[in-house]
Amino acid sequence: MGCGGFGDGEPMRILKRLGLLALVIWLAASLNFVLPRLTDRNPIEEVIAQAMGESGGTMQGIDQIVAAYEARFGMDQPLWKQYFYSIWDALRFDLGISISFFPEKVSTLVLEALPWSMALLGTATLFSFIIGTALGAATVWPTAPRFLTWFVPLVMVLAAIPFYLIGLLLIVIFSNWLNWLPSGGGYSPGTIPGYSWSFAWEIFLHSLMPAASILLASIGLWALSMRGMMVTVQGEDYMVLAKAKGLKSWRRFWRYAVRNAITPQITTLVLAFGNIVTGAVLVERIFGYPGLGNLLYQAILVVDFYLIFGCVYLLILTIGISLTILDLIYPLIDPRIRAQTYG
Amino acid sequence: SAQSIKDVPRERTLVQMGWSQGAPTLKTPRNANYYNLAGEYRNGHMHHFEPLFFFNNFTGEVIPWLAESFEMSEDNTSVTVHLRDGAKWSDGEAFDAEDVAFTYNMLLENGRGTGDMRKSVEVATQVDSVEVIDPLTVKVNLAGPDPRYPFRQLINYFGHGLVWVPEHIWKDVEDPATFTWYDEEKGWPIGTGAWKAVSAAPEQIILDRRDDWWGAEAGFRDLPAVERIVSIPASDNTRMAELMINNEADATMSMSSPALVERALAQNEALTTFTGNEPPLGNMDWWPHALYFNHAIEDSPFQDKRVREAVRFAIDRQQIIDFAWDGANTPNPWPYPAYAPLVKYMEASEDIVEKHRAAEHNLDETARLMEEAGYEMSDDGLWEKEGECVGGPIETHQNLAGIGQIIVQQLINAGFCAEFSQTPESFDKFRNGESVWHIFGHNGGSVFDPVDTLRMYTTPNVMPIGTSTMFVARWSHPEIDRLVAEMQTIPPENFDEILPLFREAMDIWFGEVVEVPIEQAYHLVPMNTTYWTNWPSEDNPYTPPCISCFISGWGSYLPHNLVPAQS
Amino acid sequence: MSRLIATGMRVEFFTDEGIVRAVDGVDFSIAPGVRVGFVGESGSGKTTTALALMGMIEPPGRVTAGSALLDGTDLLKLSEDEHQRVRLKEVSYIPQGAMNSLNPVMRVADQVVDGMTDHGLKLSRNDKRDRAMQLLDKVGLSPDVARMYPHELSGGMKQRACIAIAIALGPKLIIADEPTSALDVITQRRVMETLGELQAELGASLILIGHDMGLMAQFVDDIMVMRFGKIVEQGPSRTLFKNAAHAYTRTLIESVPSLTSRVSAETAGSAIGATATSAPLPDATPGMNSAAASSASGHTAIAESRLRSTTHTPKPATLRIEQPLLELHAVAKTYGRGLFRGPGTKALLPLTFTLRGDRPLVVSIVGQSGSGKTTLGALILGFQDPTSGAVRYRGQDIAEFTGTQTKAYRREVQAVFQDPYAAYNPFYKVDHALVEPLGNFGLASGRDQLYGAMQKACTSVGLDPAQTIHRFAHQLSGGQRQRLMVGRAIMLAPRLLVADEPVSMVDASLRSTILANLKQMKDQQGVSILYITHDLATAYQVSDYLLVLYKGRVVEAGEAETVIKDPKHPYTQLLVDSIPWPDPDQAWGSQDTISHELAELDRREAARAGRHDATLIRSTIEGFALAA
Amino acid sequence: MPMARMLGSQTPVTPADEAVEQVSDWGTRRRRFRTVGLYFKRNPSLTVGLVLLVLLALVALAGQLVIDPRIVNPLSNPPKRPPSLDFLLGTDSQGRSMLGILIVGTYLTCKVGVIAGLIGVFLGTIFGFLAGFYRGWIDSVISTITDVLLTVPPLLVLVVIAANLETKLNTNQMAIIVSLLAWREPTRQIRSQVLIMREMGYVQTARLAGTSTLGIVFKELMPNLLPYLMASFVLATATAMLASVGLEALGLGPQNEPTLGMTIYWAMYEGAFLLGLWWWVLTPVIALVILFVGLYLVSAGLDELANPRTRRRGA
Ligand SMILES: Nc1ncnc2c1ncn2[C@@H]1O[C@H](COP(=O)(O)OP(=O)(O)OP(=O)(O)O)[C@@H](O)[C@H]1O
Ligand SMILES: Nc1ncnc2c1ncn2[C@@H]1O[C@H](COP(=O)(O)OP(=O)(O)OP(=O)(O)O)[C@@H](O)[C@H]1O
Ligand SMILES: [Mg+2]
Ligand SMILES: [Mg+2]
Repeated sequence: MGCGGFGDGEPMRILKRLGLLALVIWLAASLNFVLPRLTDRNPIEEVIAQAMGESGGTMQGIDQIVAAYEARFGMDQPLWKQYFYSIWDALRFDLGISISFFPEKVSTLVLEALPWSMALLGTATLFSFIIGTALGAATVWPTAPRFLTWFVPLVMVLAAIPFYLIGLLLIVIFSNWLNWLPSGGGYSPGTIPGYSWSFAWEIFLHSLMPAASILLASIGLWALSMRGMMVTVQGEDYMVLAKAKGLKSWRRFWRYAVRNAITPQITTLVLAFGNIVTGAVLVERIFGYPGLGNLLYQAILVVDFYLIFGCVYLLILTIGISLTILDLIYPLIDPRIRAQTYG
Repeated sequence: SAQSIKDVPRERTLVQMGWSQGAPTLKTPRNANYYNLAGEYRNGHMHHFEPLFFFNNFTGEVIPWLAESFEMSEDNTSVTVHLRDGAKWSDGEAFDAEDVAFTYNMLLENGRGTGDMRKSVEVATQVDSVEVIDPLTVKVNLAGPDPRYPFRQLINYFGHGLVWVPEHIWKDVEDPATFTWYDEEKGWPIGTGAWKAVSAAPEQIILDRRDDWWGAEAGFRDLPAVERIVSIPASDNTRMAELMINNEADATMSMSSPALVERALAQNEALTTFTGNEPPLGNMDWWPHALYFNHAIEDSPFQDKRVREAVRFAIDRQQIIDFAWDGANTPNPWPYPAYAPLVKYMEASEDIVEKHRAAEHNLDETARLMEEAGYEMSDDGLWEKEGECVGGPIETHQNLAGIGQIIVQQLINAGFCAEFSQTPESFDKFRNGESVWHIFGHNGGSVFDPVDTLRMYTTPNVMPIGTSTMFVARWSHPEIDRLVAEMQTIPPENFDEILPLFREAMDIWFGEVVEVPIEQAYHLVPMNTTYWTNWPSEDNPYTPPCISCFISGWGSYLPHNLVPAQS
Repeated sequence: MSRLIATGMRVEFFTDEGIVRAVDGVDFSIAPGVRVGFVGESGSGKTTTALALMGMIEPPGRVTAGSALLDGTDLLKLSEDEHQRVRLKEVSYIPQGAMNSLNPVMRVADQVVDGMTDHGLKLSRNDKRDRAMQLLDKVGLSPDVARMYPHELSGGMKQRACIAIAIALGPKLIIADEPTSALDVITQRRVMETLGELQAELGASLILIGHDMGLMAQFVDDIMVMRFGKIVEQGPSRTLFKNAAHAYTRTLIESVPSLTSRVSAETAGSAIGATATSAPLPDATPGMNSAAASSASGHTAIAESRLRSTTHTPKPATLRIEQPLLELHAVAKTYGRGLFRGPGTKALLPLTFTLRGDRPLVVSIVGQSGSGKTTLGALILGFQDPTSGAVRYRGQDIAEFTGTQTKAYRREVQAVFQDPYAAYNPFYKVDHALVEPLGNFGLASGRDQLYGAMQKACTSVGLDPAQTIHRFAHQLSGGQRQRLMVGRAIMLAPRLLVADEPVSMVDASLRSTILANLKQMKDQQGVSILYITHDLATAYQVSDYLLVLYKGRVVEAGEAETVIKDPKHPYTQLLVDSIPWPDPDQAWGSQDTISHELAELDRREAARAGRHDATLIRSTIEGFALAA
Repeated sequence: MPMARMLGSQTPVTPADEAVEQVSDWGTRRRRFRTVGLYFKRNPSLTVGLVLLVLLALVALAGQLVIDPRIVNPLSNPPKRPPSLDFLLGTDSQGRSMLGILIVGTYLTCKVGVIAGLIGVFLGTIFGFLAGFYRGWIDSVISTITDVLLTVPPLLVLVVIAANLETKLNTNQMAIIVSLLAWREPTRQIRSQVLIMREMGYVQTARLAGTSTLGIVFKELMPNLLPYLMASFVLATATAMLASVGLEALGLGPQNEPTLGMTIYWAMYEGAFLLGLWWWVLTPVIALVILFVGLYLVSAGLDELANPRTRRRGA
């Protein structure tokens, strides 16, 4: 048994957690190095065969070309060496060059797609978290408005429908019938990107439907799990005292009930934010939205080792770091969680 | 540089779609190097470049562009090309024989060496050397006699033809295979085309008309009316349809759902297609679809010709077309597209199809053949020998999933244990010979005479399993080797000379049941007449309507011909 | 003129088992500025009455009849919004489960002031802090507490925080539901003084619900005695204490233990016999046949029979018998404060003692609220790891127990927790708390055995099993929950029992029964008991040895007789001096206000600056050795 | 409520007598039935939810006995027929009967979803509880593994597995793959709550009762998280189904089985929305909606179990 939470145990605890973070990053990087290679596919050959095939070529000399490119990418090296270099490069944030987008740098590709994903999924996730959590909490709140009793099941109905279907439906309604919103894309064809209000408005308009479809479909899920926690919390004695104190309903709701029920939701939120960097392939595809999900998808389709690794590395860092922070601040989110040293 | 981009009204802008393989982004927007293997030239950058000749595959007409003419030597071992006077690169340098020779030599060197540039190996196998005769004349010495050589590398259509690079810049490029040829600061890429990129991102590439385009200056052609081309990612069928319905785009990439095209036409009256509102709502493409057997797998049940024939009888082409095309396609027992020059050959050989009953659907025949081959019908309704059924996953090309499912079901109904398979790996699997049977098209086949398709069934083009190839039957025949060798020496226009050879080869081909051709391929490309008219159509078939479908083909030819709908 | 007039109040709970009429036609009235005490049997409906006045009877319970006019407004008929405005501002409430009633994720200060903000007080940040500190100071909590979270407070500290909340807005009526059940008498006195002052200042009325007849005698003007949901007797406290009319009231007053004579178990038992809920002593061990029980005359026989009846626990092989039962070696505990929050709290300074266990003893631990009593218990039970030192059970460090050893240890060492509100799993009905250990320790199996054991457990603490075991914890009154936990401990007949304020919520008559039962268990079954309490009188009555804890340190120790009759340490002196006597005419402590005296004590302690005197060991006793 | 009021005002209450009569049935089967029965009576949403789920199960299981299973094959019907007497729910563009898909597809998809949801929540619960409760090295190990696996994109796993399978993926394999990934989030979420719950008073009571650590985890803590676990189950099922639908939509699913996901994929692929073939999309969606609403209602109906205080009405 450890030394139950010394004031001076803190730095040690943080250090240990950081150590674990390093371990997670290393293990995850290794795993994601190995996984694509388990497919036994050769992305270089695939890309080249594709390129040559499309040009009506006869694939003469393809082996030679493949070999030349393999050398370029260091794929002729023994696997352990490749592994070593991958990890070493990753440490230096040098993610190398993409095979399928050769000779584009992985980092360029990722950084180009990242803002789109962050803007779309970041806001959609945040909003669906807020709305869903509030709704879910409110459904089991005794004095909540009546309409919630049928509204939340309705939201659940939406959660049952895959969000890409909702997306398609939105397009048919708002774009094809009503012609209110553009059917997709990051901005309208021909618009020249720039730092202007009109461009920001464009982006906003274009992100409305994809965001709405994610929002509509995920609110119910957030609501559901929040609801579950709220039920438990409502039985607590502090809710009785809160009432006896004559607190306003909103304060009892937010500061007492929701505040106590929210820890697992926050965990989920952190995970969801981590997942922003994997993007939402299907939404991106349906709305022609240029995010990371699609990039990763394209990378996976041809098992572009380097691009996969680049995308996943971003994921590793976001998930690893955000979970570490989360672990460290759990005692702040809920002080009952004892700040304990591991081991 | 974003600030310096001028405003162009929508009615002078052409919004077209670039190749994106279903993705919502353009591939490699900042890579305009056609010869880079991962570079995607069809994303919009093709408008920078012009070929020596275009080709009208519908009429067989060769359209001179950067060049005025070519002639083949008597013995078919060299071609002399006469370039047009006054052609210029966008930086003002003249486009001349040196540039053509430089491009050739670069490819020859690469093709003989690492071979990691697009088409370099192909060029190196077909070309021996290049001579600059004078600034406007260049002579290409071939590796052997080949009357069709111009149609392989000098004339641009479908996947054929080369893209020229300016010697004065590329001579300093260290590694042309990885060179990206894009730099807004330096004004790269430098092409001869009438449009030039002003901005390139995965979301769109914007190309503006150069008012100093050489063609107008030299009096070759008027300046095109299209002042700006915006190339956006095509994404998938549904999205293409939506963009068209909402007037957000002027032309699509090739769509694979006739129903969706029909729907789009119904929703937006301004839309039209190559065949107007009539089926098949598109133009015929060069790769008729077929069910292939992989002949290289030695223990495959399809090594037995009777089994292959049983499969052929099991296929009901009309039903496929009824389901997948609402009837708007033509059953096709041939491995050829029905282009006028080829139709002549096929019409003259109908009797061979009859003889081999190659177009017939007859399940009784299937049963007879299977029993003959020693199979028995199991309780599950499958043909079995020693407990093994005949079939396995049919790897299907992504554009052919629609017919794929139907073919699979027909085969299942006929007693074959077929499984539908369309995964990201499918293409790779059958290219590498890892699948038993697959659904694909005759990519790289004939357009104007039968040789190119028949070449697919010659010994040099049969790749061992594990080596990637587009000729996925992996089948050859010594007689066909011989016949093709003979045909290759005959100029394509000599129909009478080629026909008997063709008939002989096809007799063997049908007799051996090499594969089961299914249907014609169509490019379904809705075009929007709100801003632009004079789109290519059946009545005015000046070029295929799909602007970005082809790896080397027409590219900028179509925009040159567009006429504004609103003045 | 009356401030509150309640007539015919009736509250019913509609349960699966039928309707429970918790309050059955209660009438009373309270004049402004008057302190009224509600006493009565545990489960008699005191809390329910209070909740009804607060408008906080939750479905499936309902106020089915009656009215309660507060200055003319009927509290029972207010809408939820109106009620919200009335609560805290007009009527404030200190819940019985105060220890479990603070929001675990908010700092104490915020919980003190948020009620004010919600009643329209606009306070700046600094105002808020100052107000909170002032209020906390009034209930004897240090300013540090303001920044702490509830789980960092001791039971009594939490209770005081709740009191601070209740007095924040100077209401017309304060309902205090056992507000001092976890407070040592000194703190209790101080808090009650504060309440009294405030009430006098505001002219507020006060309802004090409680079981402490001494406190009642000292503090309230009128007393209402409740039983079975009815008020059986009411009147001025002086009259009531002098000549009570109702038999139950008399029992209540008579059964209050005093420091004059130590009552034997037998007398207590017979005294209780007169009350309605007679509490027969349980048979020694569930599952043991009665012949063995009646023939049992010494602990050898008991031990034997226990071994017989519980064949696989405890295993003598895993725990060495020849070693002392419990040893503490310089055990100390410092609580950390988590991330970047300053130094920790020294809850317990190094403490060393040995409890041999061959001779059963009741060792009482009394002391200041927050002095580390619960912490000590938790250390012994292994729920907290000592910061330094070691706890040994039968010679082995409990931190190094293996799985089977832990189980054997659990079998032999039981506890009653200070807070009966937190002790039950809300998911289960309360029978779960009894069935679990019976099953785990193999004490009983099958419906009949289990039910029999539970029945005994209930009756040993005066509970009706039929009305208890089918309920969820929240359907029981505070005292009922507490009693059931004690009953559970008795049922399990351990070797060592750590009882943390086990009878703080139980009325006087039951209290003596239960203590007598505990004592009997000790004598008959050789159970040693660590009795943590603030009730010096009961400590005096039942304990063999007494430790006085002050600021994490044992300041004085000795036999109960010696220490209480003749306290030597100033803190002990103050403690004994502060005992409220169940006689309205006997003054409560000296004339000085308690805060003054406490301050004096603290100043003297501080003057010694960390240099502690050795424990005053007044006398020793066989079987228990305390290091000075 | 009216009924309760009547009781309250008319029945003279004699708690002791009544209780004595009932006490004898503690722990008997009759008592348990009664408790369960009353529970259902008080919580109609549980009943409604269960009815929906049973209905769906009936359609999926019994339906398979009624219909000819071949009607879900392409070519078995004329294509693109709207719902009519001949084609009850219409047909898709390949000639599959949507009625057949409702039956077979629901079965297949629920199989994947429910298997994955169950395995996911089961593993997630176990790991989450162990990590949160034991803390120490167990926590470090579980959390580290979870964190590492959280970084693996499901798509990648699928591609890897698809590449290594000899035959085409079937729904059972799909279920296992999806469930192998479905436990990661629940583990993390549940752990975070257990970190709080382990400090609860009743945990100490249970420890005193000699309840083993596993016992505490499963008997004491888990029931209190029941609504949350139920929600997690619904979530995991949803995620699993949507993931499988999503993976199918990328061509990585069991393509030869008419799951709801494949149906949606084909509908999307063919642009059923634009084409106005609403029945094609609606059929799978209705099945999903019934499943979800059913699960939701069941989870709502379990509230009182986890928190008896939420009980609102008298029996
Ligand atoms: N988990 C904790 N974290 C930090 N401090 C704590 C914690 N638990 C107790 N303390 C502090 O330790 C001290 C002793 O607490 P303990 O609960 O042992 O007191 P106690 O003697 O039982 O008091 P009471 O009679 O009021 O219950 C108090 O000052 C309290 O604030
Ligand atoms: N929610 C409930 N459901 C059913 N019965 C209840 C409920 N709450 C309280 N009771 C019962 O009502 C009676 C009165 O309880 P109450 O809490 O008012 O007692 P009390 O007088 O405060 O007792 P104590 O002194 O033990 O706190 C008790 O018998 C109790 O079991
Ligand atoms: Mg009470
Ligand atoms: Mg305490």
